[in-house]
Amino acid sequence: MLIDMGTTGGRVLMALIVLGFFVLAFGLIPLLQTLPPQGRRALIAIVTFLAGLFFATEFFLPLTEDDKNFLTPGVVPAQRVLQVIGSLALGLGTYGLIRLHLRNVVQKRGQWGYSVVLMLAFLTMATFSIWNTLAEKKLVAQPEFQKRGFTLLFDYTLVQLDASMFSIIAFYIYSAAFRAFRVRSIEASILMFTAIVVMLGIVPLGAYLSDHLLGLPTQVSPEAHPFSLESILYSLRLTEIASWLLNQLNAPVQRAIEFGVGIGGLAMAIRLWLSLERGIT
Amino acid sequence: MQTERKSFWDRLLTIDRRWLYLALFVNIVVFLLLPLRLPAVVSGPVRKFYNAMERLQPGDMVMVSSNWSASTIAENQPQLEAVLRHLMRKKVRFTIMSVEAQARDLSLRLAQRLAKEYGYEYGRDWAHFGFYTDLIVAIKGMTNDLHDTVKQDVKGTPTRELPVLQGIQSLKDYKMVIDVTPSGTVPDWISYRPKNLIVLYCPTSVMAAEAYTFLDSGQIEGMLTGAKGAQEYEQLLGVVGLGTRFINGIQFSHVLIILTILVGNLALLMKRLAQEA
Amino acid sequence: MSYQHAADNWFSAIIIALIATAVLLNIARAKAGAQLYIRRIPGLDAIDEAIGRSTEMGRPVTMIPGLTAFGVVAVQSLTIFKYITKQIAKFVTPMRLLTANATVYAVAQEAIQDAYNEAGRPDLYDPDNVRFLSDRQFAFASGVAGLIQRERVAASFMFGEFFAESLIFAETGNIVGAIQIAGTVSFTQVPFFVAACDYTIIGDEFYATSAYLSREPVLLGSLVGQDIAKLLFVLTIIVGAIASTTLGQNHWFIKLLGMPGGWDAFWKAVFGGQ
Amino acid sequence: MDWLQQFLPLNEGRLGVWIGVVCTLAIYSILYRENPFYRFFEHLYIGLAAGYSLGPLFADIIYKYWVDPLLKGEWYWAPVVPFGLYLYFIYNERYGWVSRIIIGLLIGASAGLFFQAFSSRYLPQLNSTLAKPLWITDANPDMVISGVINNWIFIIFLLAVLTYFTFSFEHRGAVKRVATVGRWFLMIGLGAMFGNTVMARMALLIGRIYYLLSDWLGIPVGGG
Repeated sequence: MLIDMGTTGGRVLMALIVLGFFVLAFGLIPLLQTLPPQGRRALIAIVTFLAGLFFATEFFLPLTEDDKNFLTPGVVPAQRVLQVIGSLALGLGTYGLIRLHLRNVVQKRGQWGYSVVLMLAFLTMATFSIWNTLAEKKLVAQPEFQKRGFTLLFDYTLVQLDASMFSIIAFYIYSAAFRAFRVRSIEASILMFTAIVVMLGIVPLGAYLSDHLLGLPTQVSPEAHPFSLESILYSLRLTEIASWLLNQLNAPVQRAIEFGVGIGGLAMAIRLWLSLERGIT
Repeated sequence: MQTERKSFWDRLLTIDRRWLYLALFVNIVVFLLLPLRLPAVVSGPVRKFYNAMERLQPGDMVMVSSNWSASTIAENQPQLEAVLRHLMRKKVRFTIMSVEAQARDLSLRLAQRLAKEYGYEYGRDWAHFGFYTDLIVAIKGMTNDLHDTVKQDVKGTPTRELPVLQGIQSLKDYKMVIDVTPSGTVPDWISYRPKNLIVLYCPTSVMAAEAYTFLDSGQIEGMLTGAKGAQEYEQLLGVVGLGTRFINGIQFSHVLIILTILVGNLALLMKRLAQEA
Repeated sequence: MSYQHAADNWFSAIIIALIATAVLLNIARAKAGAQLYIRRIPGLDAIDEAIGRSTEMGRPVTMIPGLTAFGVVAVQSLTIFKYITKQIAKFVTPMRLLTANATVYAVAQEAIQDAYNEAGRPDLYDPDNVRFLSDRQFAFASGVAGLIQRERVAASFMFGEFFAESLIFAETGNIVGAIQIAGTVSFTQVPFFVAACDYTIIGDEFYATSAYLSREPVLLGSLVGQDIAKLLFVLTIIVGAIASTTLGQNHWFIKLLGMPGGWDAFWKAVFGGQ
Repeated sequence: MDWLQQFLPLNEGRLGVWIGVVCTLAIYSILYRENPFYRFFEHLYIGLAAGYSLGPLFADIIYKYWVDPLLKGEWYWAPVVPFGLYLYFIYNERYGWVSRIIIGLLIGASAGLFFQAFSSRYLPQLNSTLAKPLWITDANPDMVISGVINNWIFIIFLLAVLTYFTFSFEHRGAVKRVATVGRWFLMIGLGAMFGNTVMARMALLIGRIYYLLSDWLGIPVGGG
């Protein structure tokens, strides 16, 4: 079934096959273009339905022998196809970004100087990054300057910029906390009281305050009665209140939200699978 | 007198935000430099995490799913470092995979640095499976056939030739997966993993509150919450890592935030009282 | 603890089938013209109140879908903004719709124009009022903050998906004393909106708001179906809790309700197993 | 004088740290106000991030799953990339709809996979909720009173918040009160999220300041 890549004939045949599929894919487009709008929507709906049908059936079919049914062997090849298409989709974001900034440069729109900076950074880093990953697989040589260049661009520049960019939010939270977080209703006060207890209770300071400021017992003997004074006082420690709040009050609330998200997700999955969702497909 | 008092609260309320930024910056620098060491109170989820890791036997196989980029390095790196130290200390075999581009190189470099310390050899004791765009289908593929799904490791060596994967056919032969992540990847591990694969979770603190429902149902068996969780875990391991170095900055910035919220509300209250008077 | 296949516990297939039928049935009913009831959530009263107060001040109103990429949530955000635009058109209150996504920007232009036409005031529609500021998170946030402060906005409506920049909108709105209503499915940002805004529409309520306003059959049918599923969960929890108290936690009936391997335990217990 | 030797960017390691510091301060300059220094480094960041992702994307996926198999003679993988490239017609006016075929494929697959997620993620949570006995009986001998109280609280909180998220019937009388209390309980969950989110954001800033103090200025930091 495989083509013997050892012989030149084999390699030529493979090149022709790959070229053939490119010609087929792009040659098909004018043919598809003749489809009327309903035909196009129908084609998209069919492709969407079949992709979903494969995984849904594989999940719902009864199993023959150990954890398998006749569709299960298809999961690994399907995984490979979806990984490749997924990576092309990720590349789409980059393609859109570069296309936008290239247009800025060409049409000299706005502050296109910065777009030049972006393009240069993109081209340099793309070369070094692809070179680096290929060199790891020993497909290309990795000279010393490439290794040092990649370290310079990745460890010393991209990583630092990325970390700095997201650390700014701490400043915004702080200034917003001063001006915007008002105790304006029962809800906001419950939220803020809980937040303060959690913020103090989950850090070592919570234990320190409970010992020295409130003078509460640091531990309770195992056989003490649950309602004895000692265990009640112990449960008033900031750390205990915070952990009880997180495990006993927060958990059911998050679970109720999960059920809402889960049921909503199932309804959404069905609508998307059957192309019922208006405005998207 | 009347206008004088009101203007003080008004001035306070309309203070230039850049003074606030400076106050936060100085507060963190001061408390980072303070040689104050408050012992951590090890929380339940961290204790469960540690116990689950202690139950691992030498030679067990663990998957480390490292999905954090440099944007959350301060929370996820201390966690990954503590986890890898514990795995290497217990002579456990592990493989790493990433569904975030940057995470691939960050986790690879961190693991290589720690491997030298513990005499771990790439290929024999640990390996890195590289980057995947779609986590769900990657898990499903690896659960059915690891070698055919992964094909080759980061260095291009076919997985069948890696000594570390001796006797491993699929994810079902793994004992545990540890998800170190800033995003919602753990629900995918919970949903698509093989039946008996234990899930341990190292989220950034933002994602922690939502996971308490999974802790209650036992779908995850332990959790380290951000750098604070790493600090508690480092204390259990007897290691001074980044978590321990950051904790003073974290807890005293909490104090500053709480005081700020109280002052903000007090200023508004005083201003309203002054207007009514 | 997890399912590789439905065969691990056929109960899961039964529950999925029940919910799927509830959703699809109600969508079919709605499409066939049945008037499905969705209650008017309190958030809508908060929106109307904010619109009322903003018109007295005569200052502009901002509508922010944020960084929401074009998709289901963005379409529903625009439905809510269309409603608001129709209301403020009566009082000739100026509006600004600020987005960080090019596709949403294009679709928003049409939506706002439709809104003004439906309100009978096509003359009020000004294309410059719908703006695409930037596709970068913090550049967009500072652009919005600048506009809110310069034009001393009277009311600010934030609907869609939000990330860490939500705080900048809320804080600037507070500085100029704007009335702020937010609605988002991104739960991590809800706490900040609750603390900083006058009213916050949370999670599933967002979908209920747009369904109530648009009366769109698929949305209405889906929401009614989801409600049935939630009531199904509530019943299962109540019956299950009583059963686990009387029959014991590891009784096969408890295992059947959702635990992998539960179906085999049920089969073995009831039919003695093959 | 030798600490100056160590401090200045003379060897590659120190140069790297200095570049990191310049990047950090450039980004922080926006806190004072928007300026060209910040804008330069922001565009540098976006370009580098976009460029970097092509490495792992190409080598770990496209090479491994498409190019390498073709080089080994597995010709049947050939059509994946040609048809996958339909995605890139999305910006084209005339042929834009063609990209939605492949987007439909991705959406369909994720919808088909959701059934397993629903069973594995949500049903075990349902099961763990109902396996919470509400009073001590001989069927559950090892139950303790505190466990029973916590179970009652758990189920009341869960049902109240679930009631809040129902929309297809009017909330009147008892249901209205339950839903209102449900929204208050929701605030407790949100408060827990709020506290944790603040901690997360502070930690990111602390990481940066630690880098400036320890890596750059060489000051021993934290941990006592």
